[in-house]
Amino acid sequence: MSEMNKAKLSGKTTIREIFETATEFEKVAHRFYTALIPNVSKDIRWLVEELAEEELEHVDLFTKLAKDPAVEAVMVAEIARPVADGKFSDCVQTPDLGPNPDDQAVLQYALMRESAAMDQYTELAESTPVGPLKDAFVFLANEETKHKAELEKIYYEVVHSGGV
Amino acid sequence: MFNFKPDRTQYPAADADGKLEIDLETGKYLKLWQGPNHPGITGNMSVELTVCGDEVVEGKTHVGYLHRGFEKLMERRTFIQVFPIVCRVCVPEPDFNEYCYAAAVEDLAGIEVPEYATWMRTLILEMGRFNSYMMFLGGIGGALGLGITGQWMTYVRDLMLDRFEELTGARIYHMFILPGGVRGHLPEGFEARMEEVLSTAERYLDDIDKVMFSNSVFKTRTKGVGVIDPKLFEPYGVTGPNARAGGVAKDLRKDSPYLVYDQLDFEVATATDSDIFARATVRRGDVQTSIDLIRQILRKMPKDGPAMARIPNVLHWKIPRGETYIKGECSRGEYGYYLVTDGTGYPRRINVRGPSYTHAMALLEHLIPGTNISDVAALMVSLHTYPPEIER
Amino acid sequence: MKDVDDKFLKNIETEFPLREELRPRRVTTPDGQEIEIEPLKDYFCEAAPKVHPKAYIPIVEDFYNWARANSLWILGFGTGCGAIEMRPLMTPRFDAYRYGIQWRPTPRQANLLMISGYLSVKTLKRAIRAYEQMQGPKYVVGLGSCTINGGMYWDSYNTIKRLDQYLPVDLYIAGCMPRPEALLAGFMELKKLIKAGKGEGANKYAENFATYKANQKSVIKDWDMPDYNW
Amino acid sequence: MEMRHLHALLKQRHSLGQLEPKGGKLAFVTVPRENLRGLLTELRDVHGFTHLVLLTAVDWMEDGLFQLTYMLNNRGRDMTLGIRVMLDRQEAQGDSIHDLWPTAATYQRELKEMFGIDFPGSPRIDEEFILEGWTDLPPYRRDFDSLAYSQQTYAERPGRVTHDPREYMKSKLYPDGV
Amino acid sequence: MGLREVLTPFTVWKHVFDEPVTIKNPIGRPAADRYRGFHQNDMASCIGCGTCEAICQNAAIDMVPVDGIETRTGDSGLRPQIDYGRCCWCALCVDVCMTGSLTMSNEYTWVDTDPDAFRFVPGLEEPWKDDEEGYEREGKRVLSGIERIHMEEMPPETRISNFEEIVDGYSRAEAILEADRCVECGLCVATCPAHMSIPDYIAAVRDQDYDRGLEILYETNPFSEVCGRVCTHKCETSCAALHEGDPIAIRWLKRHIVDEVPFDRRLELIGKPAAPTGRKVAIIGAGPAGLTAAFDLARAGHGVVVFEALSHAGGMMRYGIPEYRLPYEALDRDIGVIEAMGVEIRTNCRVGRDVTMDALRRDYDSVILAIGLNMGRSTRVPGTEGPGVEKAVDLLRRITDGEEVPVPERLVVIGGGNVAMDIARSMARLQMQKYGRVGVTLTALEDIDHFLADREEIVESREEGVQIFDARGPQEVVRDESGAVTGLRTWRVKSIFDADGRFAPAYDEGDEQIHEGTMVIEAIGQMADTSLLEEALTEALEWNRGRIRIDGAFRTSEPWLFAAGDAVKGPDVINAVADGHRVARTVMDELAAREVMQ
Repeated sequence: MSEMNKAKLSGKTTIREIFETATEFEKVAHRFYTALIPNVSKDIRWLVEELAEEELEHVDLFTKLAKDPAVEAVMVAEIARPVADGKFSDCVQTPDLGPNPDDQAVLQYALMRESAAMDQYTELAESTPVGPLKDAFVFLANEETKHKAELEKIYYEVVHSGGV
Repeated sequence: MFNFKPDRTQYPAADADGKLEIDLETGKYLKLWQGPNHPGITGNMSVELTVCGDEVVEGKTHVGYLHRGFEKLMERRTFIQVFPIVCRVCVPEPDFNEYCYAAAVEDLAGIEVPEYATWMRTLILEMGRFNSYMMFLGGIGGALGLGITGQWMTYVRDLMLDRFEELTGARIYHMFILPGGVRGHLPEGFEARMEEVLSTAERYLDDIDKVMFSNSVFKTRTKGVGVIDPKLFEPYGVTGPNARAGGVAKDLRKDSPYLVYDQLDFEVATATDSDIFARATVRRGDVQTSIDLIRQILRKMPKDGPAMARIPNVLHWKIPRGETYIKGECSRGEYGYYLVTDGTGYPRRINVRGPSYTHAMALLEHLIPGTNISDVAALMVSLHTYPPEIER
Repeated sequence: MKDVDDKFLKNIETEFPLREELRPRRVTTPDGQEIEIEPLKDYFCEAAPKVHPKAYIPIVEDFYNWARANSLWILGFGTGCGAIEMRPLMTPRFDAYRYGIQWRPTPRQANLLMISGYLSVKTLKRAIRAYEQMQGPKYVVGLGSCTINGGMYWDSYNTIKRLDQYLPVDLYIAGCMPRPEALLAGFMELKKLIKAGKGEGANKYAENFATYKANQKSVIKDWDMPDYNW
Repeated sequence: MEMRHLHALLKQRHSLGQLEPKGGKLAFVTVPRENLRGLLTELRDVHGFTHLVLLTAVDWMEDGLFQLTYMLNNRGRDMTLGIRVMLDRQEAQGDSIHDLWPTAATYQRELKEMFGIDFPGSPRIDEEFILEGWTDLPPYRRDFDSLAYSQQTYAERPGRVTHDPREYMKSKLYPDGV
Repeated sequence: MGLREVLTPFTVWKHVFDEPVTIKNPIGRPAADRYRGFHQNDMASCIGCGTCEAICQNAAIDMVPVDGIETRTGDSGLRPQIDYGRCCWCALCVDVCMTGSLTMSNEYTWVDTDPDAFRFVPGLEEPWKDDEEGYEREGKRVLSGIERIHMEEMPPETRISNFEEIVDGYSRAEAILEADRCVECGLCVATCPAHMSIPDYIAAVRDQDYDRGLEILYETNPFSEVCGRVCTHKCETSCAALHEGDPIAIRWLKRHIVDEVPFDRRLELIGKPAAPTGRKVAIIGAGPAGLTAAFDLARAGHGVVVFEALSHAGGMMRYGIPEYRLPYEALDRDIGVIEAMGVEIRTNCRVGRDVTMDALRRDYDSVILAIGLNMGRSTRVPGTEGPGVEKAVDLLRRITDGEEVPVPERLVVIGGGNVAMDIARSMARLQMQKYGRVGVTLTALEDIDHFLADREEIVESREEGVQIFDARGPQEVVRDESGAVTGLRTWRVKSIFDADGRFAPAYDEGDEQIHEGTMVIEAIGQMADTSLLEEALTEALEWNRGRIRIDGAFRTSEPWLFAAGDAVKGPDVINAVADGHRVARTVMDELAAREVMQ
């Protein structure tokens, strides 16, 4: 997520708008991974496919929430269980994906994206006064953190697998 | 060589293979079976009596009612699996089997038993001997119609069984002495509870002296009855109290000390008359010895220490080829296990040498002719035989 | 299946002939008469046991059962090792007499046969005789593992494995051997059974007499007694 | 030492085999059948071995032999001597010593019944002793299989099933063996 | 007869006033604390090993399945059922119980009219289930050995300066004693990936019948000499003996058998392969999976050619495992037996370079892919690019090949698995030879309890002077201005797994450390080099999360291609051996099926 994205979000005034924008970001990510699929070797295609799939799930979730009248309640309930980031940073790199990236590179890239998104939502939340908007950012930061944690698990399995 | 044949001048002569020419159809003689239906301590064996009036002309012993084929079963079991079944060989005094078997296995396998275990074994054996004598003293009175001795002695024996129970975990078949050592240590406060039993026993024995040994009826019925000529002891393999009643002061605890008997002070009881009364008095003396020994052992035995030696994994314990004979002085005489191994995980042969084998068969058959029917039971009891160890 | 060396196989007919005194023969009585006797038939009744019918009026039967339950007279026949735990019951410490239980020296006076553990074939023969001589209604109690499924003599060539094949067993008491207290508990249970009219062992024996006899004869090779001795 | 001394003394006369001591007070020795009687008599009458502890047999089926063990004991000196006599297992026959020790008759009756070893002349040798109505092989012989006989003759209570842990785990975890 | 004798007996009438000794209510009188009453079994700690059944001389115990108890590693799922028509209450089953789960209550009353009722599974519903009193054995079990027989090893100060084998191996006497401890329950067989007949070959050691032992080994494992040294011995984690004492040293006993049989005798015992079938199979990769498959196939008479890219056969067994753990001669002997079956091993022949997959497909009836995981993973933290950072597998390979490798005075290893230990200890030896002292630091993400390395590897590493820093997350390889490596910066890992045991690391940024060293060796994981498949085949094959998809019988989606070993499963020699057998069996079945079709 770039500074530009951040600027886009900080201008929003309703929860619905925030979710719609966030949905847009997820859609962009989904398109990115989908485009990457044919570029990677077949043996690691499952990984990119999974990433695309998960972005799509976020799209669905956010779209649904944006329409949900009880969105605030849902969010409050969700953020009552804050997700802590473990800062598993050895894999949060920004590798040059190049034309034919390997599995580790893809994972690290994805982790970087999630990590950056998480950071930005967190920052936005901190700079927003208490209220539904802040809750929305905290919620989003939470979601990205969860997502990152899932990726970390895959990363450990893939990269540290042979560590016998 | 010896003249062991009883006086048969008044009765028909026996032919070459020992059969009497008695024609039951003359009406002069009657065949009478004593046992096996018999609840007394002579147990499940029978004597086929031929009587003329109330006098017994001939007695043939019949055993095998309790035959379970132990010596065969032991060959089918591994060395540890034999351990639970040996005690069943002799019901009233099972511990001797456990000791002899364990010692035989240890001898052939070259296992050194910890000191604590040898003391414990001695204790168990003396407790077992005490119980066995309780059965005898109760039985000998019972056989002569003196019911109270049986009542008292069974009660005292039961108190001792309580001690057995708390020490070994069982009343009758203790299964406590196993190859390599014993299964446990003395429970807390055991000595005091044992002392209580022993002093109770002494009190009751005192009464037994009054009610039985000083009883003129008992004396009359037993003195001079069932006399075994000491000359017969060797040829008939008479050992233990039966021999001691005839003045032969032999006791393996003294003559061939095993376990810790060489560290204990005791005298063996003897008598000279070799009749039923003498045999009863010897046992009366022996009970006192046992009581003293139990006290001594509890005083002298180490307070703690390992109960078991390190033994090979019992599931596939093989013992090199060899043979040995382990003996000890049980309440009835020399008890021994003859163990032959052949290098496999199973005994090649185990032979149990129980004193009843010699006492209750050939010897009894020799003693019976000429006695009164009513004395046969007392005679059998006085030899103190346990049928299960005859036929095993 | 095991191999059998024929050399040692004995023919039952020739090797175990009926004992001389049991054979039919002519004898001279003490008063000089010559008579034919056939001991197995003359001394015993050939009639097979019969089922003992219940009393016509239930309350009478209940009364009978109550009476039966309260006079268990045990035949003093120690058939195996468990007999040693019966002695304490006969003496004051456990005192079974207070429960109406006592020991009798002859089968004619007893109605309860305790099979105290394993039964060698040789003793089985005597136990059957003793049981059949007892007066009905009579009961059998099996002590310990051996009567249930062979116990520790499960591979012995000389002991039976299941008592219920040879005698009608009313009750089993587990243990090796059962303690006097367990025996007493067993007696109390037996009393309950009898009171409830369920102590039907003797009738079962009568009903299935042929089966019991066949089982008995399959292990007692030298059968030299009448089929039913009462 | 004493045992060795005794062995040296008797060795030539009775063609004794090697002495096999077990500790100081027990030893075993083998003697040919024809020398047995002489040896036993001398041990009893001269050397104080007056106590016949036991007489039994060991079946060495693989070698075609029965071993008779006569355990003699000198009670005064606490010495026990196990005398072994090897008999041919076929038509096994021993020599009765019931006239030396009357009690031996009982042992010999048992050996006849349980091993099928005959002792001609021994009292009541052919009478049934422990068994009654026995029709099979003498049960203490090694070729008699107690369990098989028991299963053939007596009915076990049915309904018991057991599982071998190893095979059971295989059937549960890797049924096709891989 | 005096008057006295007549009167004395009457004096005992004084007892008429005594308190009666009768017990008021004897029924149910509590038995002594140690009384051996009815059985109890702690279902949770029982492992169903059946030792109780084995020792019962009355055949009173059956092992039966019980509802709610699952069969799993180290637990057969069976539980003892006791027949009180057989039991004699000797409690040998209690004494021999491997876990101490079987005990006895002091309950003794059980009366029933039904003789079939006296059977029960203790620990289910019996009324005395929770009774505290009753017989328990004193202390630990004494009927089978508790402690493992000590294995002699070279002391650290001797072994650190060379690559000689550390472990001495058991002497015959020691092996017999150790083998004696085994109770032959067979729980280990299911755990062993190759399902070796462990109790049987341990019995062979006990009987000193090494020929039989070797034959048993070769039924399931042609790499017994290798496995006898370096197997991860998962079997020992399911050994019944470990519940009260040490597990049986299964691995060392296996090694002992092979040690006792001379090589020529081994060849004799294995015998000759079956008559040639005329079928040919190509195997790619001469590692444990490939060679095991080769052995099985060759023994069955098939022509087998193994293609190996490196100069020697053995794969990771040779290039991954250092000599001090597995001497090359030992490996050579195992491979020698396989070659004696007629297997042709073409070394220095890389598929994709020297021969194409297409050619193999054309020239052989089947092709087995057993390429293993031979490429090291990198953490790719900043600074890992460039000189001074090495991958463990590459270094180990070079050491094995006898190449000169850079040996700095201080170095840092990243990783907590066996490979990390191997490289750390190998480099320590080289440092010792070069500088006379060891300067190896080992860091790993996992805390020491979660290290994937074998316990003894960790212990021995420490003995040899390797400094282990556990729970350190690498952040950066620190380099000076010239770009030369000066160390590794790490953060402390607060926790690495969540409650479910899944990876969920948490770092403590405040706890930063720089581990000095002029070289960083990464030993975090390996991956397969599947480039030999080339694009078309890669596209044609089905994949499963980065690995070639295989079915239960090791078939890939291409009918002529099979895959086995670390590349498709994981991750040690014994698993690879197991895979080798299985894939060989599939290939043989397929070949036979094709035979029938034609």
